[in-house]
Amino acid sequence: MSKEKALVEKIERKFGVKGKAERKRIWINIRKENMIDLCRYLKELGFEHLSAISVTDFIKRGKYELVYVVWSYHDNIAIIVKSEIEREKPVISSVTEIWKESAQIHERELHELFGVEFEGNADLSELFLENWKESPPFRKDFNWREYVGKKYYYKQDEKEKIYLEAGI
Amino acid sequence: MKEELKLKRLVKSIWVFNWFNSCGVTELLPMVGSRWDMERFGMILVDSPRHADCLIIGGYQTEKSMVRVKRIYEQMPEPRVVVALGSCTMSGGMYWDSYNTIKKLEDYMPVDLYIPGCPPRPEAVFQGVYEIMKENGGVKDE
Amino acid sequence: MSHENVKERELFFGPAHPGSGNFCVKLMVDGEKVLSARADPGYLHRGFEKLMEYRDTMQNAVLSDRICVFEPLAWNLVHAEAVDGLMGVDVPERASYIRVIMAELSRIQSHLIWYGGMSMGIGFDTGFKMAFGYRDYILDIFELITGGRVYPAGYICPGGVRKDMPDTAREKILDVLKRIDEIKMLEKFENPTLLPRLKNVGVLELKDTIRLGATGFVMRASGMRTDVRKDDSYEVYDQLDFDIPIQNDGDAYSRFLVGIREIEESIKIIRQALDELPKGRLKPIKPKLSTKIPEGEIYIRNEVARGEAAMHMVSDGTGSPYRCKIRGPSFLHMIPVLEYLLKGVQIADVPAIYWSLNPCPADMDR
Amino acid sequence: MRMYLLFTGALILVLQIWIGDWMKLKIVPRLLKNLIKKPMTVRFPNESIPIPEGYRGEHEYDKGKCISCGLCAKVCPNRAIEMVQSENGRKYPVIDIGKCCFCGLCQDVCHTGALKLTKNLVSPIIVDSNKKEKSGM
Repeated sequence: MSKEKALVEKIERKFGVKGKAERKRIWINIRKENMIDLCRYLKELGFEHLSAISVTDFIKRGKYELVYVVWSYHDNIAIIVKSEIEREKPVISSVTEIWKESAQIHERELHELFGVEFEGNADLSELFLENWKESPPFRKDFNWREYVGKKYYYKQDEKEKIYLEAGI
Repeated sequence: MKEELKLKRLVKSIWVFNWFNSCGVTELLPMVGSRWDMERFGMILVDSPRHADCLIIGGYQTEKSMVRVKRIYEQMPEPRVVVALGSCTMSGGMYWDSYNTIKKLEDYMPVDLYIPGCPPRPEAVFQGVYEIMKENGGVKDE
Repeated sequence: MSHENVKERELFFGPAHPGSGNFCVKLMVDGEKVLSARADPGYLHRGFEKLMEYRDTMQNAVLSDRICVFEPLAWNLVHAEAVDGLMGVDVPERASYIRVIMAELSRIQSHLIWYGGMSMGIGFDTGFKMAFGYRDYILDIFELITGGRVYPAGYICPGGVRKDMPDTAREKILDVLKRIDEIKMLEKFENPTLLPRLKNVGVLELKDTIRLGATGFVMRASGMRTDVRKDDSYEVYDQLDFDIPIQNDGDAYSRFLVGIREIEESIKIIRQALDELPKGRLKPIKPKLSTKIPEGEIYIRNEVARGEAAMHMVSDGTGSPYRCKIRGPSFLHMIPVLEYLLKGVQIADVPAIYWSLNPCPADMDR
Repeated sequence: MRMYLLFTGALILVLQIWIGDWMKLKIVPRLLKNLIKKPMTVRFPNESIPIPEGYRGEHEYDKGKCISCGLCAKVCPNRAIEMVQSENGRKYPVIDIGKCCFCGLCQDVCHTGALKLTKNLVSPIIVDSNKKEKSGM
């Protein structure tokens, strides 16, 4: 735990953010504006493996929370950087110039599934879905049960009654 | 093609096209392997739809893969058989509320044989193929 | 359009190609040389992360088998640990040992699929028949312990394992491990027809692996000694000793070599775990509809056969997770790494490189 | 005639040793061992591997023990179980094999033991050919 505490103090002193240290995990919340130079600072510290970028859709607060998980092979610790952006117009600057291709593919997936705009990402073309016209499928307000009920299930088919009762 | 010229009955053993999709892979490849060895029944893994008689749909299909399956189905010569494995092809199975998977295979293509099970065991698949060949006259009634 | 000025043609290493699973790579080809490759995934995309939001914990445990079709138990372990971590449950010692045994068995079985697929990809049919033949013995063990041949239906579930390991399983496992040890799979590949197909084909240097997001055996084949079971150890891996096989030149053959050496390591782990298995009986875990996951957030990293599998679970106190991000290793191996490796190779090498990355289209599309 | 056979046999052996190095001959002992070993193929119609206890196969339902609590219908991940009203006023579960994924959650959640998964396999279902023309292409 001592390594994690030392790292958290160093980051708190440099960026003035609150950090939480657990065994091999450090959680940091930071504002959207200086998230990029925190990521650049972490890359210099040796956190060069970008494990995952994820988006959590807090529909009640009207916010998208972006989660960057980076891992350092040197001191075997994972730092999870979280920053919030607007839900209606989700725009954030891309981290592809820090973690090259691995960040690019994660952002391309999140752009397709959540609709997040990453400025500076060269290629945000479609990935999994072919000519998909609806709203991005993984947002909380895109209710799957309604969409599936309209598109796949017929009201009059007796065997599908159990699905339609399930609130489709 | 005139009606009587179309070859209705399957007069040779089934050749399977290599479209091992989704969960079917983990149960169909052992069938090709040496433990269950489907070649004893004359079923060979064929790489082009032109030579295939049987298209095994090994589980759920997404919108994107359904387009390819239809194209493969049209390329197969006439006495063709479609075997659908698992409950995902009958009723959507475990992905009944997923936005991207096909719920009922018969809305998209004619199916000859359903084999329930998730995924079904090799014995069930062999028994199904036997019944298909009996139905299409490929098996001399012993 | 005359042939002179047509330099590039598009070739599909497509979804129905015998060498590739359900995954398509669009290759821009000039004659025999591949100029550039563009992956086109999405054939098995079921939207797993949102499916888990509609189901409660036990149904998610059954659903988490099918994230990667080739190694269900490894993903059961990822999901079970995420929920255990959030609920603050520490699993009984015996259940933890059984989880490690099942995860390592699933790793051996998944490497055998890779061995079979690699042999089918480069045309070595005896290897394919042999690998899938011997893999079936492990499926018999799964059938005995978990009740299902391929899918354990949530055998490793939050709180331990669904039902205890029967006593007859011990001899069966040891007997199957002896059989797999005997076949000496490496010697079958040491012959002049197969080695040139894999030697210095698809070379990946160490400095590119981290940039492209490669993890697990791809990094070990390029000379980096890293393994999540040792660095970020979970379950009882820190009490078992096993070493990490590495290679240095990072080509298709060394990736394949690392994979096969890992089978021998897994056999060592299983034998140790079977000896140190604590006595006692485990209560079977019954699904309860009222289980609530307390509010919180967790990030779990596990070492599966293909690389680093991770899950970021956010829960808001109800029965099902609020958001569950799944990070599959093949997502990074089959798009950035494959596109980088396929530049400038011959068409004949494409299946060899593709299969040397131990691809699983299911955990790429999720 | 025998002299001629002996001579060619020896010639082939010498050629083999001269071309292939000694390493290749190491395979001969394993070759003989494999010749004697029984093949691993399970000859399906006559032979079959025994299915162990606790295999999750087809369902077996005992109406007497059922207290129609409806837990099995709630816990099923595929919604394969439906509680159907019967003439004596109580509801009983009906399982649709086409939807079921044989996970065994219903067997574990049922504390009176009315619903169990047996060891026998589910038989394939042939679609009769006249209905086939109806389905769209």
